[in-house]
Amino acid sequence: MPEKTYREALREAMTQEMESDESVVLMGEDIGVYGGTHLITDGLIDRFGPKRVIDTPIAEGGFTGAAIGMAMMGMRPVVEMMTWNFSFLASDQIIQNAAKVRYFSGGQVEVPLVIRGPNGGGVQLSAQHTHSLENMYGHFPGLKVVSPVTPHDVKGMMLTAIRDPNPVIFLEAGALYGTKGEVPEGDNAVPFGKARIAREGDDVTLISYGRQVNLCLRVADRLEEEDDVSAEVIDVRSIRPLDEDTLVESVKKTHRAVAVQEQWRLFGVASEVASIIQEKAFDYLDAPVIRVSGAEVPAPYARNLELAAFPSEEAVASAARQVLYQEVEA
Amino acid sequence: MPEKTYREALREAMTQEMESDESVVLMGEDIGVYGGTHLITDGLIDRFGPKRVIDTPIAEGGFTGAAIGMAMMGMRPVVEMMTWNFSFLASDQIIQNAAKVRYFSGGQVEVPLVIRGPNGGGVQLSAQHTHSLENMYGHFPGLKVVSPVTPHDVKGMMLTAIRDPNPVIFLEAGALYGTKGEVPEGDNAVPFGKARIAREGDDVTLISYGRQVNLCLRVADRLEEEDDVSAEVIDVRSIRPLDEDTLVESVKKTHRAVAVQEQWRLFGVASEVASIIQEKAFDYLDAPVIRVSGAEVPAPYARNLELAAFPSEEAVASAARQVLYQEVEA
Amino acid sequence: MPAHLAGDGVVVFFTQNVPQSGKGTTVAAESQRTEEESVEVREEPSENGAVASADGEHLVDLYKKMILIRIFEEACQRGFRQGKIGGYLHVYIGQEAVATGFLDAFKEGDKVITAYRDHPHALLLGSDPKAVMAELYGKGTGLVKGKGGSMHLFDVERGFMGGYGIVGGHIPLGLGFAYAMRYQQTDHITQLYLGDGSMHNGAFHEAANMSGLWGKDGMNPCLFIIENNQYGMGTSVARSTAMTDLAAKFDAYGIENEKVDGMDIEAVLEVAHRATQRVRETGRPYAVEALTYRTVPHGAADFFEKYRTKDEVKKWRERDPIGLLEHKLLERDVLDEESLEEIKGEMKETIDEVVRFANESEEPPIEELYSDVYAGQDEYLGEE
Amino acid sequence: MPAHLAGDGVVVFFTQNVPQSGKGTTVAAESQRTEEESVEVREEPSENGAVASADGEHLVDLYKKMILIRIFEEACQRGFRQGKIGGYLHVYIGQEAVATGFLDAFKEGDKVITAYRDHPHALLLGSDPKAVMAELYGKGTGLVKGKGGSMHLFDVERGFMGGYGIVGGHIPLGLGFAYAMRYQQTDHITQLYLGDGSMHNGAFHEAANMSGLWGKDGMNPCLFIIENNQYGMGTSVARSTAMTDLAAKFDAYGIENEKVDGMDIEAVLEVAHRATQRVRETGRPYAVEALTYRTVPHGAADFFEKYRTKDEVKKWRERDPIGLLEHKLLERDVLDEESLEEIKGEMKETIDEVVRFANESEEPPIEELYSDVYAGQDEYLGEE
Ligand SMILES: Cc1ncc(C[n+]2csc(CCOP(=O)(O)OP(=O)(O)O)c2C)c(N)n1
Ligand SMILES: Cc1ncc(C[n+]2csc(CCOP(=O)(O)OP(=O)(O)O)c2C)c(N)n1
Ligand SMILES: [Mg+2]
Ligand SMILES: [Mg+2]
Repeated sequence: MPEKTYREALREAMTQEMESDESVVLMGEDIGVYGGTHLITDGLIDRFGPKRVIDTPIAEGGFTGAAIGMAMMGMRPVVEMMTWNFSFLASDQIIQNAAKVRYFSGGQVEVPLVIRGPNGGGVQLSAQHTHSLENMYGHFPGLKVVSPVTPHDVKGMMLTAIRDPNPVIFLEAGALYGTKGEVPEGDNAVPFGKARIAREGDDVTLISYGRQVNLCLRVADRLEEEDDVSAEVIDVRSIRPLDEDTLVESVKKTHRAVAVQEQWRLFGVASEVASIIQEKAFDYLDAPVIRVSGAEVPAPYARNLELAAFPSEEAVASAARQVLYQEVEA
Repeated sequence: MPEKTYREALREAMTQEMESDESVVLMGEDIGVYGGTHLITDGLIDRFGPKRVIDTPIAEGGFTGAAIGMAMMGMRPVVEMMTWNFSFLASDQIIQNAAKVRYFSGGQVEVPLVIRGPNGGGVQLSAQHTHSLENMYGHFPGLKVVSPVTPHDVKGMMLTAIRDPNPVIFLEAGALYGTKGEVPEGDNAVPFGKARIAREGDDVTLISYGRQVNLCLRVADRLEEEDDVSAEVIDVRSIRPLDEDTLVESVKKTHRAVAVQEQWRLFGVASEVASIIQEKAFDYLDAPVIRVSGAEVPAPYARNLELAAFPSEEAVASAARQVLYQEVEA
Repeated sequence: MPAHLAGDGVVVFFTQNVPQSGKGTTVAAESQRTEEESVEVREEPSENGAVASADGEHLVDLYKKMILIRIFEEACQRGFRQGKIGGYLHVYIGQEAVATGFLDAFKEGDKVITAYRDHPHALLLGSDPKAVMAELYGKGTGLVKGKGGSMHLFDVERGFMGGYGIVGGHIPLGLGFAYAMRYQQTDHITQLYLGDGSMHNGAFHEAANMSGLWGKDGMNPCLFIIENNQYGMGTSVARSTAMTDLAAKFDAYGIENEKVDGMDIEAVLEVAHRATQRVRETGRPYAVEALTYRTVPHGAADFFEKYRTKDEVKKWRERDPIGLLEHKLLERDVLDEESLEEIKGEMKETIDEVVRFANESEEPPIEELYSDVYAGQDEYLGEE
Repeated sequence: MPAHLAGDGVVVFFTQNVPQSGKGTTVAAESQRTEEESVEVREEPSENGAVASADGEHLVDLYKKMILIRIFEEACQRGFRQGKIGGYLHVYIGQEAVATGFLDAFKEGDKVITAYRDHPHALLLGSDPKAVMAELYGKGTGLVKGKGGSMHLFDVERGFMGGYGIVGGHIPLGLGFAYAMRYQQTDHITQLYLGDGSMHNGAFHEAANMSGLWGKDGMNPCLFIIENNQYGMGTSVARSTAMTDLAAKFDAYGIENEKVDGMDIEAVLEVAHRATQRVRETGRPYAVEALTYRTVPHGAADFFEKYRTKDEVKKWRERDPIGLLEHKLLERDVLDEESLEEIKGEMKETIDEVVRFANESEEPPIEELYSDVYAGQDEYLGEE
């Protein structure tokens, strides 16, 4: 299989769908003439023209709303949120219109819309440009929310997203746009609602998504080496719908779990994961599910502070050891 | 102690603080001349004049941002969000500026700001006007989020909110504006970060906030009558900071817990509560923490559907029975 | 033919096939009327231009529509006070000429979108008044199955794209429709209704700007119709902006604009056909500010109105659009007092029947709670 | 006295006590110059009006400031390429005359707010360039302790209220400052800087409208300064709006406005003093669109510029504000080539020292991660 970057895989999925379906259009700030600030859409305006690759003013709410309108008319807009940090400005459109208009119209319309862009921290982007919004959008019925981490999945899930008749919040691992991985040619559509077992193991389950999956994989290697512990790593990848079964099955096997997220602790994905596991695998758990999250502070700029704010290998390894060697009463 | 409505208690707190501190001003849509759509601010423009009771255009982002600016200058604005459903339009200002400007200015400014208004469902307000946003705002460091349910607490927590040097998201139980309760004259400031034990009990802990506290109290009575079960009811009331200790202590006593919320299940407050309890009281739990939430649908208009969408006494009672009579292995 | 008010058993009484012979009012410079058309006004205005004035029959038709709206809205207010209608209810009383006039220029395939004061738009597009009322009553026979209520009427088949409750939030959607209609190479347009109060919201600004921009390439046939009823809730235009010429605000977006007396159905009609035609032909947006007034409180739950004087309301009532039209009909000997009363009487009966239907309909089945959340295979992702 | 660039050991070289004798350019009609002032321009412009043209010494002072900015910004670009500066970095090269001119009219107590292209504003208000550079280097000696970086400079003591990264998001804050300053009964004003691209965002619209509205009661002394550098990232003004007269957009809010050649420091100076005075006196907002150009890429990480031609950049470079000012200084015999070179040479040394300071400073202590989250007792609510 050819190796491609995350960026190329993403572009490939969009290009493929644009070629096969005229109703697919791209919209966003500087995605056309400028080439896309992350070069995801580079070259596409030359290929598909400005009516299908639409540069917009800096008006996140306005163009997201317009895209919802297009989707209600049967088009399939793929909107670039230059970064998800700007999406608060579009959150009214996303949550109040995209997520709900099908319901409050009594099913008279569909909203086949994808909103995509980089999510999570980068390098020193500081407080206003560092957010992980999977829990925020994942909370609202009517939306689907996904967060692929491999080049394979970003292509496959984008294919699925564009074909889905519902609004999809597509959270890219922005920090990994340049990373390579195997990506099949053609159609590798990845269904939503299925977690991926990124590494099999028996002793403890590390649950994560986005770039923290790579962190968990590194920790798993380390646990193997240093503790002779076999860790299973699960890439949740679909935030809504959430694949509870795969999580629960894994924990039934390992009896111990750590949930890792870059986002803040309160009301985050890890809390949901812990909550589901204790509910559905209560009798299998040999230790509480421990969460590892970002520090409860707005993202700082200085690199040393920033590194301390993101989940680290040490923090995940230590959480794993905590659940592994915990004395259990009762 | 005099009985007052929730609405009166709220108005009393604001009036008191306005009288004692010139820097306190009110802002919002139709809070002045019109009297406030929920009559919370009725009469205050006559008393304090239009420079302190500021009617705004329909521009949630704009006036919230302006209030942040005022707060940075040492004023203490209390902003009415006519309902929290409109706050998505201000979420960029709230999350990107109010919550973070102190941090990214290296501590050079404070934002003593209160944003208040009704949260949660009413009667048939339907999809766009029915949201419980405590988890959404509660996720972000830099904000404080509270959700008082009694007239006593709404006054006491508003006093605390106005005096707090930080931005406070003040979520009122809009459906209860007309309900009465004892409210002391003068200063009954209620500290943030302390949950309230609304009813003591030994067998199971029902954890909730906002109007669901009343629901839990009714269920507790019913469990007492029908099952001879003594339920403890905890009113979380402070969402961020969250009083983990009170929850954990209660569960260490009862060994069983149900978390109830009107909001949707995924990434909600109940998930956080379950997650904390399983982490901190793992060895004390005799059953998994069960969550009762709103149906995973945008709020419907028809009354029968709406009632089915909100948590019911039956659902809470049945969850309590589930954790009470669960067979526990291990 | 306008299936219009043709609900099950509801009398259809609007004139069909209204010939449009010019009768005095100005014809837009760039358009010309063809001779002797006998097309339906609502469905197909003149091929290549605006209508001039409406003839008598046409006016009677419009009168009936306005009466329908008025009596329907009054019935809603009663239903609300009786506790039959819940949630928020906003009626169109006093503003009838605006939607009635503009929708006279509606052509099949066009799209209409508005905020929450949306009953007339549905009714005028031909939604069954029974289904509309049943919606407000929260019944399964409702226009959107009881799921949306007063603020969320939809009749997509007839071009009505809703019905939205967040002030300003629907505006960007309207441009999207307009873009799509050109992208799909049709000559349809969006009629986008908005309130005076919504214009100070960011959503309006972003949308209007993009509409103007896309219009440069002929990609935004969007007619902005400002229902300037002088207030956003209790806040007058002058208390919400320092620059109160709302039409002129569109200058900032390169969108041509004008004002019209929204109480005078003939004036509305003239601009409606002219502007609609122009937008259709150019693919560029256009804005019309209709000056009107709601002679009732903002919402049905409002019980006092500190923000305006009785006197002011009274003055505007003197220019009530229905009163004005009655005056014209009488003056021009199109109808006499008796026929006016007759029309109202018939309409009352119709609406009584509508209310009865709504009242007697069943609540939606509980399974409806879980449907329409998602399209496709996964309608519901929760439990049970 | 302008503590200005008086960082630890950094040479202070701006002239203090600049007399302002009119020299040719127009004086605003409504204001008159007093005779022979020897106040500091930046701190106290003429008591009752605008300055006219700057005299030679003043121009030299401004020249030094512009050179400071230019050389500082170039050092930033190098730091970025060397990996010493992280995150997003946006420099002001080509636009120097705008902030330099407007901040000449700054009076103590005034507030300044801008977006992320914020280095010059801090420097001109007198922030220590060492602290500014250390901030960009992510050091504990930084202006905001290394917590904010390039986009979030603050120096509240000197009136600099930041430094914001969300386009348009800072605009409403500026009105709030302005309201507060009147509420607190001072005669201070806000200088609110914004980009051309931000004007199509809802935040701008809502804020400008409220500013105009509050200004009617004299409650919004806010000077909007549009840094129209022709592009928002890669999108030209003409590709972001159909109505490209940005100053005139303020008409929609009842805010008077004008344009100025933002490359000509004297022109900027004239309008800056006049407009500032006017806003101060009336408590009403005013808007000035400064036509300028960034002759460098949008952000330091941008490596190609498909959206504009080299030729276009070249043409604007011919009107480089520093070049234009040098031309004036030479032509008027205020300075000769040699002194220009000397000034630049000194400034380079200064900036070398600034860079050395930033480079050698320590990273912030790790405890800083947890401070400044909340004010008051609960600085940190997380664990550890
Ligand atoms: C974003 C938002 N803010 C506030 C409200 C509450 N609200 C409902 S209607 C209304 C007034 C709108 O006025 P206008 O646009 O003039 O429409 P009208 O009601 O006069 O038809 C307000 C403030 C809302 N629904 N949405
Ligand atoms: C709301 C928002 N959308 C998008 C961005 C990304 N972005 C950063 S700068 C910029 C261009 C802004 O242009 P302009 O206002 O003209 O300022 P300039 O950079 O030219 O000084 C954009 C789109 C952002 N920071 N915030
Ligand atoms: Mg109105
Ligand atoms: Mg620009």
